[in-house]
Amino acid sequence: MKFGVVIFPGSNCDMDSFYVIKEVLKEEVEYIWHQDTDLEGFDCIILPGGFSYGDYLRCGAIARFSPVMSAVRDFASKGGLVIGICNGFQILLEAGMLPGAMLRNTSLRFICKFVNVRVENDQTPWTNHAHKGMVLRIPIAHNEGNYTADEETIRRLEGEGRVILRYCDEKGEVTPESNPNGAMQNIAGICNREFNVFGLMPHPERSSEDILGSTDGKVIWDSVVEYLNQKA
Amino acid sequence: MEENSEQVRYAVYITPKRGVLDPQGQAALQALKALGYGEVDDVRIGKYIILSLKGDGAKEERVREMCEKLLANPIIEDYEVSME
Amino acid sequence: MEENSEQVRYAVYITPKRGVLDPQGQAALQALKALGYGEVDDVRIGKYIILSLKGDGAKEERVREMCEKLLANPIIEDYEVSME
Amino acid sequence: MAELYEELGLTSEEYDSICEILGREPNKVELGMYSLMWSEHCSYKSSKLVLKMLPTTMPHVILGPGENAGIVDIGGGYAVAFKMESHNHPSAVEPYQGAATGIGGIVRDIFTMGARPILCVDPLRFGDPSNPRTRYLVKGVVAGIAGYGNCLGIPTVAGDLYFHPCYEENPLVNVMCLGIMRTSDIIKGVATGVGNAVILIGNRTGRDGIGGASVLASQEFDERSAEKRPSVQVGDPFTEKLLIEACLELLKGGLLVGLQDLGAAGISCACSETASRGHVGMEVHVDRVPLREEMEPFEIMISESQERMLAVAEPEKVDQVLEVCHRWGLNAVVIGQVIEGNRLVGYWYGEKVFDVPVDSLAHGPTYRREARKPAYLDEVQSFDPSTIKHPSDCNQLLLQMISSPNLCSRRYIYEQYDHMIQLNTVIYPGSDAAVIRIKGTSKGLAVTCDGNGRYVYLDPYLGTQIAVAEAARNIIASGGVPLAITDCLNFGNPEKPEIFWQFTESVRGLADAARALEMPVVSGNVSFYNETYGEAIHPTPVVGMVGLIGTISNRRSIAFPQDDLLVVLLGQTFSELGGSEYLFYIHGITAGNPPSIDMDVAKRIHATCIEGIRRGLILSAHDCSEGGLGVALLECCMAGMIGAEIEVETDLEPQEWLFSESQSRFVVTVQKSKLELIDELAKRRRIPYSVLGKTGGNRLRINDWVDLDVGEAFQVWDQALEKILS
Ligand SMILES: Nc1ncnc2c1ncn2[C@@H]1O[C@H](COP(=O)(O)OP(=O)(O)O)[C@@H](O)[C@H]1O
Ligand SMILES: [Mg+2]
Repeated sequence: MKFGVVIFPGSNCDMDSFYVIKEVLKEEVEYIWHQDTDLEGFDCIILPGGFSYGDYLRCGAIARFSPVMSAVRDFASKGGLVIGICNGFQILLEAGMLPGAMLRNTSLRFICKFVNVRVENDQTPWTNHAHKGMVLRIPIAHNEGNYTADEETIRRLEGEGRVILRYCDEKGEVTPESNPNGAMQNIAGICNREFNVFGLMPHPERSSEDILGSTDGKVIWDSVVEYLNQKA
Repeated sequence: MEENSEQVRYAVYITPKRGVLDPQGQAALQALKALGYGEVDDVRIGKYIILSLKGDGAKEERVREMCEKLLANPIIEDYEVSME
Repeated sequence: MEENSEQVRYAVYITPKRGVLDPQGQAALQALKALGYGEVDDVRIGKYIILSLKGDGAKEERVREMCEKLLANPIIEDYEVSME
Repeated sequence: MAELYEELGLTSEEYDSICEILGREPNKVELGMYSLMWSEHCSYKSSKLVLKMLPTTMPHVILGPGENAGIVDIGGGYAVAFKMESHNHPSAVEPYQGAATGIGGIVRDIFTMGARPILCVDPLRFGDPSNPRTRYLVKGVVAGIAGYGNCLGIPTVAGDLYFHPCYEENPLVNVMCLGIMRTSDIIKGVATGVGNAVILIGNRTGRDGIGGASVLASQEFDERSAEKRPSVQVGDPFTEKLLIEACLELLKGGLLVGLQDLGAAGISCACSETASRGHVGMEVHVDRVPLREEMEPFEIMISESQERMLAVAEPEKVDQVLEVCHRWGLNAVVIGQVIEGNRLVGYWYGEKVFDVPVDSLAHGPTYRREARKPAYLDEVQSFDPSTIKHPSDCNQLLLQMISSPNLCSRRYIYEQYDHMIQLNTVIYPGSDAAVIRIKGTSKGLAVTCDGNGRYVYLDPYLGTQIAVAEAARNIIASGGVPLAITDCLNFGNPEKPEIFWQFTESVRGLADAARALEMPVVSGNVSFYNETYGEAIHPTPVVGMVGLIGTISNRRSIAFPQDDLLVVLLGQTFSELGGSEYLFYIHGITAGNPPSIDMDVAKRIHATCIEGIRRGLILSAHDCSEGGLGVALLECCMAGMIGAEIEVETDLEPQEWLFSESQSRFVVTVQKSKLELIDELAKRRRIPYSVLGKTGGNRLRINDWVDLDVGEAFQVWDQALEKILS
């Protein structure tokens, strides 16, 4: 099983994702340069957090044109697993691989803190180790995580069980107070229709070791590993 | 950088789509009201992009293309183009 | 929000001052070139703000004031105001 | 030229000495270069002699002051490089960009040594927060630090924040960065090897921050002077991020001989300093510098455009260097070469435009300034805090204290900083020192900064000693052993004897305290002329300190960890309200003598706490400082949401016991069964200690003075800053 972590100019959680796959999961992992187009042999591609191209025009707007992204699209269309974390999620949105868009946090401030998210669907490659309703304590760190989409899209996402994570309070209640950025329906993470492309604002790589205060993010990695093992 | 006679300039105006939340605009509205500008009813904040293009000929089509592809996000933004 | 007959709209155009680094514009320029728009010589990115004001009467002075005080940062930005 | 030097800030003696060095009058380019390089900021001409007092060498110091950053060995083949800098004036003009470019500058100082930056720290000082301009400055500065640091992916893990009216017009924005490297990877900012190429990497050069020297332009371009205006520096963190990765890759590949960041005085400074360190000359082709706009040679040489680096490489490696830079999307151009001799020579399309001795630029003049004890001192020190009338409701007082702008939670700030990225932060901001693990080892680092300007104003020598001691306590309470210091010395105009006296006394305090606690000062920065309309800020030395945690599981937080532990005070509380937050916030007074400190006692108490933690006897620890014991106890409760029952006997007034800021105290928790061992430890080291009570419940009770619900207090403390700033 091999993971790939894409490096866009300005990515800055690339090393963190790499570290967790290699040192915590003890799985094989390689970096993929944004100009590379050969994804042969990879099972799961991680689009890491950061500020690709400085996020200067719009988050993810420029990165989506990187040569690697057309390869990632092909990879996904053949059923490969793709996870976009934070900036990676924003890139997936800009690339149209997931629906919707990100607006600035309603506070207009960058927010870095632990939040609670509720698992809404445990029948995906990303959550098979979790159970529906489970509350995960995972950090966020972003300026623009205020998810928005038109009504029709939201209806579809909800109807098809594609909202995977939702901001909630400690008890799992989805409340306005527990929504850190204004995202519609408290959405923290969504999938494509086939469930092999996953975008989320929280950083599972930041909560995969005890010493960092939470291992709740590891549920997501464990799910991926389980899924890939089953498939193999 | 250098300006020459053959340069044309286009202005692109990008605005948040109607119905899409504009957190920045809302914040500015509140701040203006707090500063005593009670007459302000609404604020929308978008982008103003100035493109300098080489050569001549009709460019507007190309600029629209740039907007569609890169400069604006059609899900949340509208745009207009005008020659300067 | 609701538009009424007495509402006036002003557009504010904010641009990075001449000579001031515009990293956003530079990034967009590079991206456009990479996308094949070699004709683009320069990109400057600023803000486009639409203000809706209540009531009538000459408002432009007030809008300029808002720019000075809040909307623009006169140290690194220039601005222009026009009635829509 | 002669009439210009004054406008450029040079004295007539300095101008004469330039003429003497050159054997002729300088031309416009040379004059511009000297005026910048001989400025206080670049030359340290007023501070050099005084700074000699500081202890800078110890066995673990790999590199002391003089380079871009100090480097300290932390064992196991690793070293850390760190330094603190000021960006006060740019931040006063444009808070967001000023603070952002401050981060950019200090980060370059670190990776230029070959270290990967792993954390930033941001000590901040502002005026009265009831002033709207102060709030605007705070928000802008914090957003700027966030905007730049977050984009780089370097966690800002610690800092501090004080408000006092003396900083109204002149806020202090100091920034510190720390990087880690293998000891074998250290590289210096030095040019050697005649024939080696000098390469400029990064952003194009514009008219950024040319400042005072723009008079050189306006002399000739009056009608166009508006266009020639210097620009405020705008940060470009994206380019800086690429620079970090590209430079570290170049260094790892062994492609460089030397590397130097560009900061103040731009290319002039980078070229003359690297050449001077390498005892060589350098030739610069100014016309090859990539520009953002049309500029003259003197402007190019002194421009402070951000996100640029100067690299020196052997000719056969130049292509590889350029290839790496281009792959990272960076400009990289050979602008010159190392030459024999000792001159820095510049050409503009083949024509010689400057020719000066390298060392004369790199090492400006040195002054022995006059120092005189300021008259205000006797008056403020004669104030007797025992004459004030205390409000009687201590419960209310404590609540008021924790909502003071200087004591309330800093969450509003550090939540805007990505303080978790890189997966190393294991004690978050909000405790004493931040703690960073070192992956691949069992070690960690503790980092903090301190500097109470009020204390230093009231007694520069003592106040600065306290800053060092407090920083050390923060490190120790977090489980670390203090390793080394960096500092940023923020003062007024050094040409005023009173200011210079403050400066000298303060440095003496820093030196003595560092010696007493056996720590070297390995890097730092002096920021003078922090004055507005002739009014100086409080003298404000800020101490940044790094400590080593041998075993990361020995890290400690301030939070009471569980019920039924004994709350023990190491050290002793005296009637010392002089200079306290209580006097300032409740009574509006900045006067009295700051708390006394006996460095010998301090050392023994520090050693006790270190040993107590190492042996696992001390389960949580909190340094007791501003706000006193009352505030410290409540902070321990709020951090863990666990209350405490405190019963004490004392001759002090309750308000004195609660708010006195006596030094060398730690609030620690221990298991009842371990008290005997603590007692033994304390006796062995002859230190005073007392059992204050025990943890438990959800209220903090102190005698019949205080009875607060911890959760309610938390709300007040946690929300205060956001309320104050909105
Ligand atoms: N400007 C800031 N940026 C980041 N963290 C800060 C800032 N100011 C304070 N903090 C953090 O808040 C906590 C309390 O700060 P402070 O009261 O100065 O601590 P102490 O009194 O123990 O030195 C520390 O963890 C500190 O690092
Ligand atoms: Mg402190």
